[in-house]
Amino acid sequence: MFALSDLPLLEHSLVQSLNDPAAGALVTFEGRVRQQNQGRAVTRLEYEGAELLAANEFQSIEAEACQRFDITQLHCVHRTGMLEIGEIAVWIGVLAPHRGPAFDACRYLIDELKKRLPIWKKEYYADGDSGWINAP
Amino acid sequence: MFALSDLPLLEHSLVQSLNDPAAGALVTFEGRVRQQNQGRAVTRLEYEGAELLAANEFQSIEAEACQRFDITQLHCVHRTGMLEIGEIAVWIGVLAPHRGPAFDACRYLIDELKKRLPIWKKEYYADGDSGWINAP
Amino acid sequence: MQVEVTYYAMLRERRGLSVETIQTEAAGLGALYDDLAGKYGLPTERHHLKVAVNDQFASWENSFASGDRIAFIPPVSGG
Amino acid sequence: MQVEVTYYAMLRERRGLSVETIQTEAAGLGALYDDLAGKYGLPTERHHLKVAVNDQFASWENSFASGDRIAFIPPVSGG
Repeated sequence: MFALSDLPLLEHSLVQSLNDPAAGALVTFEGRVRQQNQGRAVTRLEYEGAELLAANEFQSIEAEACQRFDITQLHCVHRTGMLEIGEIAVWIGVLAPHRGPAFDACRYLIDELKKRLPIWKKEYYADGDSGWINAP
Repeated sequence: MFALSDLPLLEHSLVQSLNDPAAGALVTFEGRVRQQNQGRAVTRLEYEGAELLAANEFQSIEAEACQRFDITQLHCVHRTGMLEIGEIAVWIGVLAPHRGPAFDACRYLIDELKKRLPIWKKEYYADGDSGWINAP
Repeated sequence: MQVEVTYYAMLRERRGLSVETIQTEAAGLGALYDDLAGKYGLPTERHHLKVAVNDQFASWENSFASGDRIAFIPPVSGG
Repeated sequence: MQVEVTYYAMLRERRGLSVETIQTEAAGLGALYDDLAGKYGLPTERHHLKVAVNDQFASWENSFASGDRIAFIPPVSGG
């Protein structure tokens, strides 16, 4: 399951979406807004996402993960809008019978998500400057 | 930080122990009680731990992890006592500036913990039988 | 042909709007982008950009049909 | 010498108690365990087991001192 969210992400409600009595392992990844990036002091971030396109592309990534790794359930939410330092930008949780595939699938999901999902980050800096990351 | 706990583990209070504005990545591992193990239906589990020895040995594992991986904070709690299906047996959280070391350190910690910490699991089966896992 | 064009992130800011409906005789998605890039001062190099049609990624060589929803995708930076 | 001996998990159940204070003249940790294993029907093969002295893992070859807290450690299965 994948969603974009305009509202702050709360770990305890996210983790409650993952339940399976056959699962022995839950691995979660949480990306948080850091106070600096590449040596520049960051004051906040803005994320923009292409909702339907992102959902479609995530379905492909999810199908790949389920084919490659023995996992039972997964959940991913990415923030949009303005985020302060320390806020959760992205949350991924993977349930599996055993821990190896849970770790591998979670890492696969975040790596592919960062490469493929149509989501953009704009950083606002302490010096008043701002800019889209990776902008050509 | 390491602790044994007789009381149920709650993700949202565990995760709150990890906070660092320089950290961009949090990876958590949660081991849950599965309803079956090696083909046998499990009704509940009992964990016993040697508290001080476990704390000392975890300090060694933590020092190794901090030396090998660029991480900023970690937290681990292991349950003792009786656990029902689905309950959290062990929880590990690792904060790092970047996701690679967070994943690698979290996996290192759970792998070493399983090999080295003086903690024992007794399984209770649906057929009334029970037994210590790995008992010689 | 009439199509709906969506710009995201840096392209949206450069164009000054998110969505517009346009008339075009461009032969394909690449040609359509090149027209708009020339007109609105968007980046002229397409190899860093992607394009989607009706919420699915597409190839710059693809053609498109009247009524399609076309989106131009700058380099992504989620996560 | 007087030492405190702790048994865990399967060893605790086999021995029928967790902790006992004993008098021993055993020359080292291995010899001490072998004495107790013979007396109480504990597993005789030591290579699956570990031993700790004063909350630190130790070697079976080590000696020990009066007052030490010695723990016998069955194969672990946490996590």
